[in-house]
Amino acid sequence: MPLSKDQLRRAYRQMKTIREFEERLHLEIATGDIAGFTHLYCGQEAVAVGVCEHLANDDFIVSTHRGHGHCIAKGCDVVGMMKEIYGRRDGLCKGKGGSMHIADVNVGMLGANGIVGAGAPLAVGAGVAARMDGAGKVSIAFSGDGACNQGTTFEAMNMAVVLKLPVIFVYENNHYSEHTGADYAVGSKDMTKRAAGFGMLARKADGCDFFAVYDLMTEVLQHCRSGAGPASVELDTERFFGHFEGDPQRYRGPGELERLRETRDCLKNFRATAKARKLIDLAELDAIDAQVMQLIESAVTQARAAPVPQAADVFEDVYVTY
Amino acid sequence: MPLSKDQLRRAYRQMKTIREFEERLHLEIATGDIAGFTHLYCGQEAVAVGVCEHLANDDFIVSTHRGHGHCIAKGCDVVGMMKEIYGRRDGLCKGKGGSMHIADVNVGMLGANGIVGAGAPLAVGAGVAARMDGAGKVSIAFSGDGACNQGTTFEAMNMAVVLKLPVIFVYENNHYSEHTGADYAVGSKDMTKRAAGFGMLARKADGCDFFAVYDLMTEVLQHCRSGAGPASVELDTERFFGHFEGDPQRYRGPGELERLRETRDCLKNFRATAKARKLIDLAELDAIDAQVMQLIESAVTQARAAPVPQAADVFEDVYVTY
Amino acid sequence: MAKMMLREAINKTIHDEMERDKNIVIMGEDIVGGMGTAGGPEAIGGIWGLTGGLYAKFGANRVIDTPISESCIVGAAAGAALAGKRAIAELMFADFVGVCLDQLYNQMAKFRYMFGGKTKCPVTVRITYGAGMNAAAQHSQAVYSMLTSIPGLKVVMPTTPADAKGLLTTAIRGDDPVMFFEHKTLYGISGEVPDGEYLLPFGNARMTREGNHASIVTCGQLVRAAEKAADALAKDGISCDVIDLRTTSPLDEECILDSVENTGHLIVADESPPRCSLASDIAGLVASKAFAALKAPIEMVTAPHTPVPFARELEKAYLPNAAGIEAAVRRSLAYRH
Amino acid sequence: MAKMMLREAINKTIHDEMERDKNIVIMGEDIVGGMGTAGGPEAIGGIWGLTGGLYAKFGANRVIDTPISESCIVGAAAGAALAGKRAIAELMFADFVGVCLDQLYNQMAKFRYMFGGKTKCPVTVRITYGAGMNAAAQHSQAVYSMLTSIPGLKVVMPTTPADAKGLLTTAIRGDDPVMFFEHKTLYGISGEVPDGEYLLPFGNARMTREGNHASIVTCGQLVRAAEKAADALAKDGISCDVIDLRTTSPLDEECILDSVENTGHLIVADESPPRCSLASDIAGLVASKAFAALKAPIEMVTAPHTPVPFARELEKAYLPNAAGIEAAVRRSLAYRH
Ligand SMILES: Cc1ncc(C[n+]2csc(CCOP(=O)(O)OP(=O)(O)O)c2C)c(N)n1
Ligand SMILES: Cc1ncc(C[n+]2csc(CCOP(=O)(O)OP(=O)(O)O)c2C)c(N)n1
Ligand SMILES: [Mg+2]
Ligand SMILES: [Mg+2]
Repeated sequence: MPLSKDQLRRAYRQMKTIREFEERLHLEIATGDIAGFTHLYCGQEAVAVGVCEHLANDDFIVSTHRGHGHCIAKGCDVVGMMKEIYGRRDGLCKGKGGSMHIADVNVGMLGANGIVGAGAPLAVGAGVAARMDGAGKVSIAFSGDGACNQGTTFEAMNMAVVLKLPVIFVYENNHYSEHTGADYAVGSKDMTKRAAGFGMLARKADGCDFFAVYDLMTEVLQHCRSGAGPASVELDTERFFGHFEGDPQRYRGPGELERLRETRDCLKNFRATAKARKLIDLAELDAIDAQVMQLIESAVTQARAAPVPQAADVFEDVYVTY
Repeated sequence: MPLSKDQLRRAYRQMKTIREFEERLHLEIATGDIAGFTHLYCGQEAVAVGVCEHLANDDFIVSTHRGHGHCIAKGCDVVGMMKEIYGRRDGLCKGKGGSMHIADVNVGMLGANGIVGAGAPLAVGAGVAARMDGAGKVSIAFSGDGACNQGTTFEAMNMAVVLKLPVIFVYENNHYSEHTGADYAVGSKDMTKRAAGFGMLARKADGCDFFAVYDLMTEVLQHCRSGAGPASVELDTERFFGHFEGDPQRYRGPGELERLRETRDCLKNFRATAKARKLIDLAELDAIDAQVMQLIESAVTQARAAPVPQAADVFEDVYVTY
Repeated sequence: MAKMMLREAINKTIHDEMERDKNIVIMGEDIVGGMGTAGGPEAIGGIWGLTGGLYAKFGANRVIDTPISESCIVGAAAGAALAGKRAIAELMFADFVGVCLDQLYNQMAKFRYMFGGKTKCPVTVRITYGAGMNAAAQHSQAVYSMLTSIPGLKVVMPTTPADAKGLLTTAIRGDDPVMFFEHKTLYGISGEVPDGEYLLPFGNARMTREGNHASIVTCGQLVRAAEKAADALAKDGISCDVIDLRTTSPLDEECILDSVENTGHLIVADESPPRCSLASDIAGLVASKAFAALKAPIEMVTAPHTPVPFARELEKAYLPNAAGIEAAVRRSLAYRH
Repeated sequence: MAKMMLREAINKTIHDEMERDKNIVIMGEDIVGGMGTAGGPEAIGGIWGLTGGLYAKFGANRVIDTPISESCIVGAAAGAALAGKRAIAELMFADFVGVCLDQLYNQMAKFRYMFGGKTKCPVTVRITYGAGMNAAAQHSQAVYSMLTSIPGLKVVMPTTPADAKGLLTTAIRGDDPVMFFEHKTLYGISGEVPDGEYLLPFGNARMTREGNHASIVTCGQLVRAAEKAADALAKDGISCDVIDLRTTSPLDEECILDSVENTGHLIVADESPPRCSLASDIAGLVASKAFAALKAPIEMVTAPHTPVPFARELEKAYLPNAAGIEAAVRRSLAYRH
């Protein structure tokens, strides 16, 4: 079933929002006003959006240290996120979590996570919950190519198969874990074949092509929502910035980043496909661009102006009851 | 290359020693004189011996909670082991370790282990050491069908492949982890295919047939010793007793144990093959049996008579230097 | 009231709570037992016999037998809780926290805080712990001190069947992650258990003996040793408070401090090795908040700074016991500045 | 003597030791960096810049860049050590002990004991720890108290470049497993480092200030805060001992007890949350072994019982600091029974 115009607009807007959120953060971080470690999602937008556009509010996702894109795609408030990253008191997590710990269970976003590989078991649990709730709910574990070598990720794959849970392991292969190449750290050099070895449906697609991701997910979600058990999806994607802000990126080849920006940009690709297949008028996309720029500008302005936390806040929110 | 008579005698003696060590322990434990948890290896002898008969003293093995067979096969002193299990002061580990923690680094036996799945990473490390030493040394990780679902085991497989280490993962599929069937807990129902997914040589054989194990290991060891990287070997085997001594074994089918003893006994199989292929005179094996019975009798007698540890021993052996 | 074993009280409480709240899910290794075998499900019902009957009653969606994957068990419990359920996870031996600490310590313990107080994580992790069965270094550890040190986790240690019911009910119905420590040598002890609803609040210690000469603060299996010591001392006219902490986090500071204010002598008995232990924790509390009342050096009766040894004679020497507690009380009372 | 940063002292010590002993192997994530990339090996040399140059000099058999698999990193280090090597393993952040605790706690810490004293396990686990960089709850924890509680592990925390060299050399050459904690905010501090062979024994604290009025016992990043507090107090004629423990296991009990015997006032400053912390450990030690000397309640200056928060203002409020230590000293001295 082809996407409606509304769906196309929405998907594009989501990708563009992630893109500009991150491009702007890159600049904001350079000013020194944002504390801590930040990992930008820029370049991988088609993955988060191509997956999450299929999801209902009460489907679950579990994210990673590179979580902004997943948060936005699943419906977290962009202004609240910006405030959180700025460490503000009315940020999405009251300034307690920061970039690596954004969550909003009300939209089914169960948390970014600073521990590589910790998400997959959590997603298995959300899959247990999804099955208890019935109605074809699913749980998605986003993981990197590096995370997929962590024992917890393997355990989670096996357990999801054993319990036949509605869990999809989405592997974003951006070819690097920090400064290390995926072909080095993934011994088999093929994480999809490895996932298939666990006994589940395992597929891959071009993660820089929104339509490829979206179409593959249609199929895979059907499988999972119908109760046929878990699946693994590997998406070939690219990160346009360093591992974290401040990374000198000496592991890149000459001209690599320019080439990626040129040939592997999911937003450019979206526009090219939209044009070629006459899916939507490009002027409409331009209008969305303008709206998004405004949203991000406003988010930054609000975040900068927002009040900082107070020392006494440190002691709150450890337990529900003492 | 067919086994020499000496090799056959040795292999048979080793298997028989394990068998009688365990059959006797089963009786000794029933007297209440042995403390703690004991997991008997009886039924799986062809695995330990079929693997270890290939190994030199300075090759390494890492074992499990069900470790007596591996210990004996790798050359640990049988009397010292019996004393250890009896908790005696001059036991192999001074009575501090007991059944689950027998080790002797001088014979390349790096320890039984009470933590399921902890052995595989240790074996990777021994593989690192083996490669530093050169000369085709190898490291073997014995694991159960249950242990192979633990994250650490998967990590170890991946790391061994990445580093191309001389490590062999020997999976003893005795079809149960405690009270749970392997076909339930191994999601893919095929641990060999799963191991192959990690990008290594992965083979299987009948673990109740010493000759099948031995021949397969000839080939796999050649691969590893030559520097071609790790391998996985799955051996289909049976345990003749409960998971631990005291297990009511309600998970077994009617007549299962009798059938296994009848059709899947590696010692019976050895004799049958020896006879069919005219490899060795059965009377020679009978003579070995008698020697083994004597050895075990003597081990028990010595263990029973041996001095118990003293309270002050508790404080020794924590650090090398304080 | 009905007399039952601690093991039975736990089993029954889980049954009652799962009956009451369809949102509860339980998971762990061999908690059903027999999955994928000729014997079929329920061949065992937990190796400690605590989960029998659950699978038959509540089915495979809510009673989940898992592979040997503790990180994933604990993580799945936490994930289910984030996703709106109440989860009970079982670790067969407390020693296995080593295998899954991240999910306990960086995940479930921290979610609420990291996420700005907007999530809850109602998970009860049931853990069998402690020495006394010659299970050696990797199956005998106390572990609770380590877990007590982690902000965001509550730590509970019942010592009677009634307390097991009351504290487990509170744990399951609460909205925070709870480590529920069950001493393997206490499963078989019997006692009266209240019928019907019975919840015990956390942070309320139980005074099992009252006295005026010394305060013995302890928990878990050592409560009985402390009582034995107190009873022996009573014969010499020495009367002691014996405080069973019940929960080490939250801690009933008031009960401890009041007792020491009255007696001036503190003896802490703790099955952990000494360093950064619960014993030192309580010693530090009293030395900073009831200093003026103290009449003698604080006595800490702990396991030694060694792993747990295997042999009967060694484990016996390793474990703190009634004689050690009694001697510590006498030392404290004999102290002259 | 040469002036260098703590980071450089560690890098150089590893180089020197690996040069000296061909039996040493080092492993960790991105310790080479650039493996399998266009940039090629040594594109980074450790994200903290501590392992640069090792791969080029000692090659792939001894300098091992690993996948993200902490259990296997620590386990492989322990396995290599059992197999006759000396291993150095790196955990990028101390918080990741949660992922690999079993290998630290049930494996390398216990081998010697469980195996009856017949094996050694020479592993140095280098760990970057602590708050101060707004790295939030999962990348800022102190962790050392938890590791100090484990029998079989030695715990080392250098605070100067010279100590880093002396303690790391001792760790690598020793035959026991050592947790070597490097505070992320101390990597950039400079100081003179002795040339040539330089080993510091474990269990010998460093007295960085001497005084008669109070004893401040601390370690890691808080040593500087304690010195600052002591210097401020000195202006009011209050003189303090400042004790940098250097190693928390083994602990220099004598140094602590002697100091308190002299001053009668103990202030412990510890970056951990309070429960079962190093602060409580030392409080317990003194309350039991130097009780008679104590003139005031023991003051424990610790982080609060919360995870580490992200925002600048919050982390600042979370971390113990000089002002808090100074106030504690004044409180202690002002105490009147
Ligand atoms: C358990 C753990 N180990 C190591 C790290 C440090 N670390 C953070 S991100 C990262 C690389 C992750 O790579 P990948 O999974 O491919 O995700 P990407 O960064 O490419 O999005 C590492 C090693 C961590 N945060 N947690
Ligand atoms: C980390 C951990 N989890 C659980 C256990 C409890 N346990 C001991 S043996 C065992 C089953 C192991 O099964 P398998 O690997 O097939 O070995 P087998 O017992 O069949 O030899 C379990 C669950 C343990 N010792 N360690
Ligand atoms: Mg990546
Ligand atoms: Mg098995």
